[in-house]
Amino acid sequence: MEIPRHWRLNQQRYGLVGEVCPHCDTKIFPPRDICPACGQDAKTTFAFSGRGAVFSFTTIYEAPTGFDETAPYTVALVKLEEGPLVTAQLTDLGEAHPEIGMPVEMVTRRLRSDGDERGMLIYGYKFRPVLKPA
Amino acid sequence: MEIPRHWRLNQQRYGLVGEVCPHCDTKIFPPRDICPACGQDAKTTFAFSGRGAVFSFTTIYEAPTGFDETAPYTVALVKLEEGPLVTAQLTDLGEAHPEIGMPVEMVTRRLRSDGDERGMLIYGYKFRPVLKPA
Amino acid sequence: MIMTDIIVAGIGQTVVGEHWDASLRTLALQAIQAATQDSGGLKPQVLYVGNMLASSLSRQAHLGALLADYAGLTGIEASTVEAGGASGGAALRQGYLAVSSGLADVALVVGVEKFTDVIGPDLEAALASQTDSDYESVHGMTLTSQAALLANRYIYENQIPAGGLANFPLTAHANGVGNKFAMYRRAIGLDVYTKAEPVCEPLNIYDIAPNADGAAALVLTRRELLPNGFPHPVVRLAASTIASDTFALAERGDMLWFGAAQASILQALQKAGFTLDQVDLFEYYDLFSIFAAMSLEAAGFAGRGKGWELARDGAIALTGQLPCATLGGLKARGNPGGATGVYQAVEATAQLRGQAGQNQIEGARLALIQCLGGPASIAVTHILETML
Amino acid sequence: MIMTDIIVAGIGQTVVGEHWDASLRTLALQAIQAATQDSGGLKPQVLYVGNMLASSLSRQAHLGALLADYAGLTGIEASTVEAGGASGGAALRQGYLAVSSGLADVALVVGVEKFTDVIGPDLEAALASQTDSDYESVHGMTLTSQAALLANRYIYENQIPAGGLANFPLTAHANGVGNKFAMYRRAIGLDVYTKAEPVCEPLNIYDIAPNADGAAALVLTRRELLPNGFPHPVVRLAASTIASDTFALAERGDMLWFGAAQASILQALQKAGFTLDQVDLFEYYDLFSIFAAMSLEAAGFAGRGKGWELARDGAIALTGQLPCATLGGLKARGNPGGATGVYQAVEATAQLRGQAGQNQIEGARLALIQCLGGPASIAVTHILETML
Ligand SMILES: [Zn+2]
Ligand SMILES: [Zn+2]
Repeated sequence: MEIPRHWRLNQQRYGLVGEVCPHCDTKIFPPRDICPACGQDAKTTFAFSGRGAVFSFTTIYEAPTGFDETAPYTVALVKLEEGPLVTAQLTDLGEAHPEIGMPVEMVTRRLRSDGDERGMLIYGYKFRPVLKPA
Repeated sequence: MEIPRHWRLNQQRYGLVGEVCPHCDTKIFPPRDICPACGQDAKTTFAFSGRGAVFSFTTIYEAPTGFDETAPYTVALVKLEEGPLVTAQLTDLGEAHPEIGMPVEMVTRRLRSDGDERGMLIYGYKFRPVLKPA
Repeated sequence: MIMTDIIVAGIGQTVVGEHWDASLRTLALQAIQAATQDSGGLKPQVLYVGNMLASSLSRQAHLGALLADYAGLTGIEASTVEAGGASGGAALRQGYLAVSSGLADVALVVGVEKFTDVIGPDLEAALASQTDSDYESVHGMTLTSQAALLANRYIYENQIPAGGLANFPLTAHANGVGNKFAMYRRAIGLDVYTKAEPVCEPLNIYDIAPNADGAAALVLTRRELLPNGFPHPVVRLAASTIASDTFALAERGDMLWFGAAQASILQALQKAGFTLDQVDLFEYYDLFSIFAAMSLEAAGFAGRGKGWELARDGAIALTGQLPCATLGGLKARGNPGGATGVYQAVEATAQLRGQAGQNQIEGARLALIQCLGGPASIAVTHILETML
Repeated sequence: MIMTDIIVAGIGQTVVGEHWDASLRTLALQAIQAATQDSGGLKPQVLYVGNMLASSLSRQAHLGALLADYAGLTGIEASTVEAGGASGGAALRQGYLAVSSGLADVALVVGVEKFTDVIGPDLEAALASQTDSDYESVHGMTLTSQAALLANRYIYENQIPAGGLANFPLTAHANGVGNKFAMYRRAIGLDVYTKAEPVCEPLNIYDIAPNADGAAALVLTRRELLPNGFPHPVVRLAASTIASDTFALAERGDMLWFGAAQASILQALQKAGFTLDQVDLFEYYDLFSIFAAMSLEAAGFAGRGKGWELARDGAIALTGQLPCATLGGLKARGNPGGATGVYQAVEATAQLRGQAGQNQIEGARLALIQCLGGPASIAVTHILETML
């Protein structure tokens, strides 16, 4: 049973909510209450746009428990428009082959499927290729 | 998957096989290759009789994973005839209430039931009250 | 080879409890910030984390680097120290060594445990990892049931009357009232204890300290490095020792004797040049009432089989000859797992500084603290002393 | 404040491999017995265990007390040190502090990992506990995929040709042939590397060191305490450092730079008073080929983005300017998890004593060893030196 933990992290996971430093305006994700740039308190919440570009990526075939049923899947570091890098899966790739620099946007998907007694499903952010206007 | 580990411990678990120190004749369980009494090498195997008496006992209601389906169960320290104390469950108690000093003997039973993906059943020694001759 | 005194320059702690809304890193950060501020802003070069179960309960290992980073200390030396329930004490020991050796000037020690991310059988299984997986936990044995085995035999051999251990939890709960960081702040009466159902016979719910989340932190330095105008009475670590016993309970030659607890206290007293009668308070490891009784005996405060009499006779109360669990102990402050040894040091420092509020032991100058791993398979002892 | 040299008085190790028939405690005991015998029978007062995963993989925590007991050392001080893959190096660091401080005369450091009790997804999950559980592993990230992310970006930014990292594993496998404790003792050709299927693109199976069981042990003491007639050339620990970087890979300001690896080496060289060009061999942490390349850059042996050229040009071979992974490294000796840092120290000591057999680096006097936790979130560096 890990329900409290995931409840605690819901805001970040659903909305990509981090912080902005009131002292130096650095955008922070994940939230950590201390600005990594200037070392001062930074507790002002900040909602990221969810737009960014692939900084690096790879595909996982040998997955950990809770992810083995969905392997293979592609993970990436995504450079957000506002500055920070975020670790997440790429999704909805279809025929697209991921590339460094590919524009992506945030969507909410199921993160892992705990098939054991924990039972719980966890949802959170993934990134998909930016859809071209029709 | 923990199969190798349990395969490795089968001899001790099925037959209560320990060691005897060739230097000071101390009977050793579990086997440890170094005599705890005299500090010298002790690799001669020794099969215990399996007879002993309850040294202390208690009953567990809040059990760990793998044991929760069989709770409550009674665990004990059993003083073997040959000297060592052994940690094990008491079984086949029927109407008997365990007591310090109660004579017991070894039997082989299922130790834990892993209901998860590990799947494997582990058997080993437990102790039951010495049956009175009819 | 130590040329100077090792000072507890800063202390910090969170309330012990069910912190559903705070993660392990958040709790640790709160304690670290409090301790750093309390020290007058000393800058640590090394971080030792005392933690027991995060890799099992929170799927999180490698806490040294994680907490250094989240505390805004990225770059410093960091590692995790584990010794079962004595992890916090063992981390403090490493901090003491680092500063004693001269290889670090300021060490940060943080104990943290996050129990409430997991409940039920998975928690019991994680806790049982302190026992022998091949010969104890594979039989369904838990640490609580080991304590019950000890208590059952202790009562049998020493002919302890029913309720003979009651005053351990009663004293702890009475002391918890005055500790704003304690999990339980209500005194309980003997009737409550007596009516409680057995949980793991002969232990009832009041003989077992409650697992709970918490973090505590210490800043250590050498005396000459204390900042100018350091605002507190100066408390030094006069001794730091660890001793071990057989790992499995069944392998003890003498089951009812905590040999590691005895050895670590004898060594600590000898190194610091003190005797037992100089000790003003004793923070023992009352994870179970029986552990408290046996720890009093191992330390030499009571004869074999007589530790429970110190509780019965009121000697361990705040007003007694040997105040114990002065801010609630594990029973009322709560058991924050691998953070416990750090909490004990925080509490002893508060006593020796005269900052213990309504629980203050008048004129306390020497505190003995001890935490245990497994069924006292490891004992970590520290002596703290107010410097004049 | 150190008044004397800290000596590696005894070394011991088991073969790295799939020890189906040996438990964690048995492996540790073998290494401890070998190291103690090699030291001429020195009696340790303290045991530090470097281990990463036993509480997850073997349901066994509290290894300090367990291994002290099983090694016939019941009673001594014992604790476990964890820093992810750098656990062994961090345990060595604690041994160094204990003996340096004068609070212990003889320290025993044992690294042990037992991977093969668990296989498949559960092992991947345990390994992923070195990454951030809230922001990395919850997304299915693993340490291997982090290395792949680094390699992908490294190749992109530095325009590395296909197979540009091949000579890291090829050198390691060539060196494994002469190490009787290595997991793999067969050289491989470039064609084998080139034909291998990608495992986690751009990494193929030869870019990833194999997880395997193993234990290694060291006996440390101060020089004046070496037994009369000590039979080996005397090797000292000239420096011991740990540095940290951001925990999560995503939070690095400069993703392609191992800042902790750089800092710990700079500090070690400075403390010991050496320069890079005096280093005779470098045991880097080649858990992945990309880690080896980036470690060479962080240390300053190669410019940024140029570490792979040292492999391409043969500089890291036994006969090269800077022999690396001289007894096979993690790739061919195998990756015994939290034991790795201790294996590195054992191997460096063998080299500096002239006991490395067909892999001996002629006239080696100074060895640099480094292990990493997570994606170099922690780096532990030691310098070992032959004393004349
Ligand atoms: Zn800022
Ligand atoms: Zn013997």
